[in-house]
Amino acid sequence: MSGMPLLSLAIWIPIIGGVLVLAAAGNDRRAFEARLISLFAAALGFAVTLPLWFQFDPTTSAMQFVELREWIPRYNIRYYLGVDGISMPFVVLNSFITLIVVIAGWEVIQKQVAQYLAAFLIMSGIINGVFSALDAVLFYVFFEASLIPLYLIIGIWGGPNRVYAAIKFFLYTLVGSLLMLVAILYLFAASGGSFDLLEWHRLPLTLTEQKWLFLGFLLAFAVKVPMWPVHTWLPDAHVEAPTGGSVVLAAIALKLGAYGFLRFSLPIAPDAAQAFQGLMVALSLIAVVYIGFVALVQEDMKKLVAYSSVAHMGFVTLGFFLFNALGMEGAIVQMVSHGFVSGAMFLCIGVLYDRLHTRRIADYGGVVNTMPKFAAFFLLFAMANSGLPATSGFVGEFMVTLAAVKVNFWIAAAAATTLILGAAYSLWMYKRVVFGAVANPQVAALQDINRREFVILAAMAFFVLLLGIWPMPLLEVMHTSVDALLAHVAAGKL
Amino acid sequence: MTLTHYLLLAGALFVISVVGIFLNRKNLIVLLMCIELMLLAVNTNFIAFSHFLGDIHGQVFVFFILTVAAAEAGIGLAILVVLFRHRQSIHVDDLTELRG
Amino acid sequence: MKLLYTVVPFAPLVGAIVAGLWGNRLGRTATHRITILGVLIAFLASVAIFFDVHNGNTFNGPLYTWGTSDGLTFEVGFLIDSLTVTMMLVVTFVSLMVHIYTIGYMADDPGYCRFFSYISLFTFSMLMLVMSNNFLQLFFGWEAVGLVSYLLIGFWYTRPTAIYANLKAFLVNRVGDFGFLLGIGLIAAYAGTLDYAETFAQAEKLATMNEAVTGWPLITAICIALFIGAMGKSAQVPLHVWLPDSMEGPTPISALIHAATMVTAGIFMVARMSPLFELSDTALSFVLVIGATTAFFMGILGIVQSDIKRVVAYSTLSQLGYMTVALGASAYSVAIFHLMTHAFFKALLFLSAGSVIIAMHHDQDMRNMGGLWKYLPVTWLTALIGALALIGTPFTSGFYSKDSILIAVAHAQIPGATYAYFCVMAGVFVTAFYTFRMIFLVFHGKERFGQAHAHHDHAAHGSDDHHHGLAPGEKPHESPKVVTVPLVLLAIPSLLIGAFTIDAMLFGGWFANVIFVDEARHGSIAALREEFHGALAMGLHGLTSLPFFIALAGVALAAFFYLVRPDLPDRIAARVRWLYTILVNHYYFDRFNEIVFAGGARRLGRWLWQIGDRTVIDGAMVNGSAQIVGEVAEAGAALQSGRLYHYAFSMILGIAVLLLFLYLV
Amino acid sequence: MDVVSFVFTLFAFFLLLGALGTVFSRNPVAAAMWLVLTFFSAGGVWLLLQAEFLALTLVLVYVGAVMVLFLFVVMMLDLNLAKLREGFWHNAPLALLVGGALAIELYLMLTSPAFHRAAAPAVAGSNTKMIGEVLYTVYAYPFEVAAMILVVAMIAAVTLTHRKRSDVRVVKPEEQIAVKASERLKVVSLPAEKE
Repeated sequence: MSGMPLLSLAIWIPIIGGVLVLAAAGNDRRAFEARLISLFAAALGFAVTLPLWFQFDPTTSAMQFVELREWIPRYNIRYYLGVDGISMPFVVLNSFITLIVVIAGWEVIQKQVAQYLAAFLIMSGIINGVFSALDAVLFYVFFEASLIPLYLIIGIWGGPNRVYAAIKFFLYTLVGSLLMLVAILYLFAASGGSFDLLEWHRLPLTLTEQKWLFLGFLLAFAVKVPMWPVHTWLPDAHVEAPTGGSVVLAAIALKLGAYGFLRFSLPIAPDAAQAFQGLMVALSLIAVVYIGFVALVQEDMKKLVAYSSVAHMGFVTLGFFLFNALGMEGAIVQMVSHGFVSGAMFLCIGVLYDRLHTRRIADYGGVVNTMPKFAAFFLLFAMANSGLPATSGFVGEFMVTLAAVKVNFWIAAAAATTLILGAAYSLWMYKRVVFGAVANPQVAALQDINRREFVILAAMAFFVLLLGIWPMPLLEVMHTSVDALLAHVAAGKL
Repeated sequence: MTLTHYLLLAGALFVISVVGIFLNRKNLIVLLMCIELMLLAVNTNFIAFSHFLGDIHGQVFVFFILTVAAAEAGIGLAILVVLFRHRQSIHVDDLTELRG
Repeated sequence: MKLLYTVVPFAPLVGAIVAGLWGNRLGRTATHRITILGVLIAFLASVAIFFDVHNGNTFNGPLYTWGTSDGLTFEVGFLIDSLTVTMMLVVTFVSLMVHIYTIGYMADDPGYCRFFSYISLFTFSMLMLVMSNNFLQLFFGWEAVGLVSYLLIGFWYTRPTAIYANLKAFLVNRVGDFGFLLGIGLIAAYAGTLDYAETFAQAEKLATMNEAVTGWPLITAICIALFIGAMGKSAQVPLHVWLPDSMEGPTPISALIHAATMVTAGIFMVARMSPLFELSDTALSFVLVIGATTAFFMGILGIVQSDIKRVVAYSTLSQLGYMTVALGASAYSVAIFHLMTHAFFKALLFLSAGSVIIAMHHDQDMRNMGGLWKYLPVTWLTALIGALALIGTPFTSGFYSKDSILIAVAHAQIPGATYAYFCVMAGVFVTAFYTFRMIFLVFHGKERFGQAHAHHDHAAHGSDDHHHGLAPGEKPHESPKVVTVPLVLLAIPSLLIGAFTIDAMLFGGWFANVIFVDEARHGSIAALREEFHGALAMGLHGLTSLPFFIALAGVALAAFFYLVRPDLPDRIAARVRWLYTILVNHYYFDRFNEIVFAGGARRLGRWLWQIGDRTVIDGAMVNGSAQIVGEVAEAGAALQSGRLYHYAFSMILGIAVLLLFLYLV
Repeated sequence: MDVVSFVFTLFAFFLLLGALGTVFSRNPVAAAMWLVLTFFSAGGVWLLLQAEFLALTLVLVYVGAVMVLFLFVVMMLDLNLAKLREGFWHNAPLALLVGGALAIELYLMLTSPAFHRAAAPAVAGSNTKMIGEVLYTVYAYPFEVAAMILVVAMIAAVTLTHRKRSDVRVVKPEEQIAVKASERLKVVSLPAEKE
C-alpha cells in the first residue's frame, strides 16, 4: 500500500485549495486566476483519489488506507480515517463531481467567483472527510461542516427565494443531526469513553438501547437522504440553488445520509434495524410511489428532478433494508449511479437555464430544433433517470427489485412501479421541453452547447454508460464489505 | 457582639439598597451608588465571617471585590458620561436598546 | 465462431455509432453506405451461422460478466441455436431491405443520417434481444428496442401527434415491462439464476413451488408476469393501444419495427420460454384468450380505418394475436413460423404502402386514392402478393403458417380453446375483408386523387410543414429502384418461404431441443404433424377447406362493397351508427386510458403534492413548527423589555427566591 | 453595654442613616455625600472586626477616589433633577413588598442558631501583614489578574470618554508609508498638437 496519506490528501488538498483561492483571488478582478487555481486543486484532488480505487484490495472487509492520530486525547477523540468497499467509491465520485462542478461554473458564475469556487472545493474536502472518518466526533464535525458551504452556495448564488430555501435546508438538516449528537454521546458513555466507530460496531447493546439509538440516527440520516416525509426541503433547495449547488447536492450530499445508515444505524443497532424493517421499507416505498406521482405534475424542471431524486433515493433505502446482498449492493450502485444521473440532469437543466433564465417547463418546447447535441445528451440522461438498461440508472433499480422479490413479492411490485412512473415523469418532461415545434422566439434563438458544456456532459455520459454496460468493477469492490456488514447485521448483538 | 449582629447589619444595608434600586429606578447614578452599597453589605459579611471564623482568606476576597468594584465604578461612570453625551439624559426609561 | 457471433450485433452498432456521431460530417451517401455495410455484414454472418447451426453446432456461452451479487451472476452472452438463428436471419434480412428502401423513402428528409443511425441501432438491439442467453440481456434488448422505437416514432419531432405517440408507446411498453421485470425477479429469486439453460433445468422444480408471500403457483405467476411483458411489446389487448399510434413514425420503421421484428419480440420470448409455459395450463389459457381477443377484435378495427398505414397496423395487431394464439395452443414452432412469414409479407405490405405514400406525396388517406394500379404496377403487384399472403391464400407463405395455427387451435384442449377457435376463424373473414378493402380502395376503382378533397385535413399530419397529396391533375409515379427492389426481394419470400420451410420448421426437428412441448398434455403440434403430408398436399387441401372459403367470402364482400357498390359502406355505417362509433373510437381504449390512467395519475400527483407535501408536511409540520417556535419566541421576547429596572427586579426576585429556598432547606 | 457594643451601635446607626440618606435624597450630590458617610461608618465597623487594612483601604480608595469620581460626574453632567425625581414613590409599594419580604427572610435566616457564634480568639500580629502574606503567595496570580483588570478598566474608561477632535491637523505616518506612486503621479499621453 502506498505510503502517502491518501485520504488526508483527498480531504485537505481541496480545502487548502479553497483557502488559497480565497486568499489569492478573492477579488472578482482576479476571477480567471481563481478559476485556474480551483481547476488545478480539483484536478489534483481527483488525482489523489485514483490510487484509492486502483490500489484498493477488494478481498478484505477491513478498513484500508487507515490513518490514526491523536486529536483531543482527553476525550479519546482521534483523527481516524479509513475506507472500505462501501465508502471508497464515494470518495472518488465526490472528487470527480467537484471537478465537473468547477468546470461547469466556469463562465456562468461572474459574481464572487473565488468565493463560489472555494465553497465547492472546501465542501469537497469536507465530504471526503465524512466518507472516510472512522471517529464519531470527526464524522460529526465533517457531517455538520458540510452544511455550511452548501448553505452559503444556496444563500448567496441562489435564485430569488434563496434565503427561505437555504434556511429551510439548514434547519431541517440541523434538527436531524442534533439527535444524532445525543446518540453519539450516549454511545461514548456506553462504550466506556470511546469514539471509535469500529469499536461501537462491536459494542453489545440491549434491544431497547438499540431502538433508541436507531431512531436517534434515523432522523439525521432520513433528512439527509431524504426519506418521505422529511423530504420537502430538497425541492426548495434544488430550485433555488445554482447549477453547481444542485449537482453537488444531488450527487453527493444526499449520499451522506444513506452512507450514515450503512456506517452507523445498521452496524451499531442491527437488531433494531431488523425490528424497524417494516417501517423503513414502507417509508421507502412511499418515497418511490408517492413521490413518483408528485414528480409527474411538477411545472418546474428542477423540482421535477428533485422529486425524482427522492424517489431514486427511496430505492436506496429500500435496498438497505431488504437485508440481502443483492439489495444492498444494488442500493449502493444506485447511489453512485444517481450521483452521475441526477448530477447530469441538473447540469442539463443548468445549460437551459443559463440561456433562457427560466426553469418552467412551459417556457420551453422544441429545444431539439435549435440544440440537437444537447437534446441527445439530455435524452440519454432522461432515459437513465427512467432506468433504461445499459445506463447506470438501470443497474441499481434492477438489482433492488430482484432483491425485493426475494423478500416479498408485493414490495417488489410496488417498487417496480417506478419503471412506469420514472419513465412517465422523465419523458413527459422531455417531450414538453425538447420535442415539438419551436415554442417561442427565445427557444428559436438558443445556441447549442459549447465545447466546455460538451466536455462535462460527455464525461458524465461516459460514466453513465460505462456503469450501465459494465458495473462489475464497482460491484467487485464492495462485495466483501457488504457481505461482512450483512453477516454482522444478521448475527445481531443480543 | 456576635456574628449575627454583623450579619443583620449587613442584611439591613442590603435591604435598604434593594429598596433604593426600586425607588431610584430612573436615576442611573443613584442606581450605581446603590450597587456600591450592596457590595458594601456583602463585603461586611465577608469580613464578619473572616473575623469570626479566624480565616484571613475572606478578607482577601474583599480585597478583590474592592478592586473589581472600583473598576466597575470607573467604567460605569465612563459609560454614563458617554451616554449623557449622546442623549443629554441619564434617564433609564430612555434606555431600551436591549428590548427583544 | 464466438467472434462471428459477436460480429452480428456489433456490426450494426458500429454503423449506428458512426452514423449518429459523425453522420452529418460524412454526408448522406457515406452514412447510408456504412450502415448498410454493417447490416449486410450482420446478415451474411447470420447466414454463415445458419449453416453452422444447420450442421448441429449450437453455442451457449458468456461474452463478459456484467456483474455478480449475492450468488447471482449477471452475464452478457449468446445462445445460438435454431430459434435464435431463425430470428437473426429474419431480423437482419428485413433490416437490410429496410435500410435500402430508406435511401429512397427518406431521400429528402433533413434527418437522413439520424434515421440510419436509429435503424442500425435498432438492428443491434433486436439482435442482442434474440441472441441473448439470459434474462438480463433479454431485458436489455427488450428495453433498447423500446428506446429506438420511441426515437423513431417521434422521428418527426415537430409533429404533436408523433411525440404524443412515442411517449405513449414507451409508457405502455413500460407497463408491460413492469410485469416482465417482476417475472425476471421471480425467476432470480426462486431459480437463483438468470441463465436460460439453468432456469429451464429447474423448471420442473419450480412447477411444484408456490410463491412464498402470495401463495400463487410459482410457474403460473412467472409465466403470466413474463407474458405481461410480451403483451406490451407485442401489442396484445389491452396493452395494444400504442401500436396504431406508432404509425406516426416513418413508414420504413412501421415495416421494420412495428410489423416485422420488434413487436414479435414477445412472441419470440414466449417461444423461448416454452419449457416454462408448458408447465402452466393457466398461463397458456391466459395467453390463448388474450391472443384470440386481439386477433379478432383488432382485425375488426382494420375495417373502419381510412389511413392506409393504420389498416396495416391493425392487421399487424390481429396477426400478432394469431401468433399469440399459436403460443397459447402450445404450438410454439407454428408461432415462430408465422412470425417469420408475417415478417416478410407484412414488411412487404408496409413498404408497398410506403411506396404508395411516396407516390401520393405523403397523403395517407385511402379515400383520396383509387385506380393506382396503372401508375404503380410494381407496387400494385407486390402489395397484392402481400395481401394474398396475409389472407392465407393457399400456396402462399401466409397460408402455411396461418392454416397451421387454425389447425393447432382446433386441437387445443386447454380452457379458452373454443373461444379462441371461434375468434381466429372469424378473424380469417375479417382479415380477408379489410385487406382487400384496402387493395380495392387504393389500387382499383375510381381515381379519386388530385381533387380538392374534403378529407384532406383529416388525413394530414397536422403540423408537418410540407404540403401533402397530389396537386389537382397531377399523376402519381412509380417509386425509384431503391424502393421497388426491396419490394420485389420481399415479395419472393412472402410467396415461397412458407412452402419450403414448413416441413423443416414445424415437423423436421429444426426446433428440437429448443422449443419444448409436452405433447402428452398439449397435443396440437402432434395432431398437426399427423395431418401433414407435405407442403403441396397441404396447399391442395387448403383449397377445399373451410378457412379458404371464409377468406374468399371476405374478399368477395370487399369487392362488392368497394368495387361494385361503393356507396354501400357509408350507408351501412349510417345505419349502425353506434357500432361504427365504437369502432372508430377503437372501443374507447384510448379515451379510457387518457382519462383514467393518464388523467388519474396527474390528478393523484397534484393532490399528493398540494395536500400531502404542501399542506400537511410543509404547511403543518415544517412551517407549523417554525411558527410555534416563532410564537414562543415572541412571548419570550416580550420579557426582554430593555428596561434596566425590570432586569434588576428579576434579579432581586431571584435572590428572594434563592433565600427562601435556602431557608426551607 | 460595653465599649465595643456602644461603638458598634454608633457606627451601625450612622451606617444605616447614611444608606437611607443615599437612597432617599433628592439630589445626587447629596446622595454621594451620604454615601461618603456610609463608607466611613462601614470602615468603623470593619475596624471593630479587626480588618484594619481593609477598613483603611475602603476609606482611602472609596471615599478618596471612587466617591470623588462620582461627585465629579454628577457635577459635570447637567442633570434634569426634576425629571429624575418624578415618579419616585411610584414603585414604593413594590419596593416595600420586596424589601419587606427580603428583610423577613434575611432575619429568619440570620437569626438561626448556626450564626450564634462568639468571636474567635483575637489573632496576634498585623492584619496587613497577614493579608500580604496570603496575597503574595496563594493569591499571586489572582492578584496579577486584578491588576490587569484595573488597567483594562482604566483604558476602557479613557477610550470610552475620549473624543476625537476634528479641528486639529495631525500627521498620519501610516498613511504616508502606504502611499503608492500611482496615486501621486499620473502619466498622461497627450497627442502632439498639429499645426
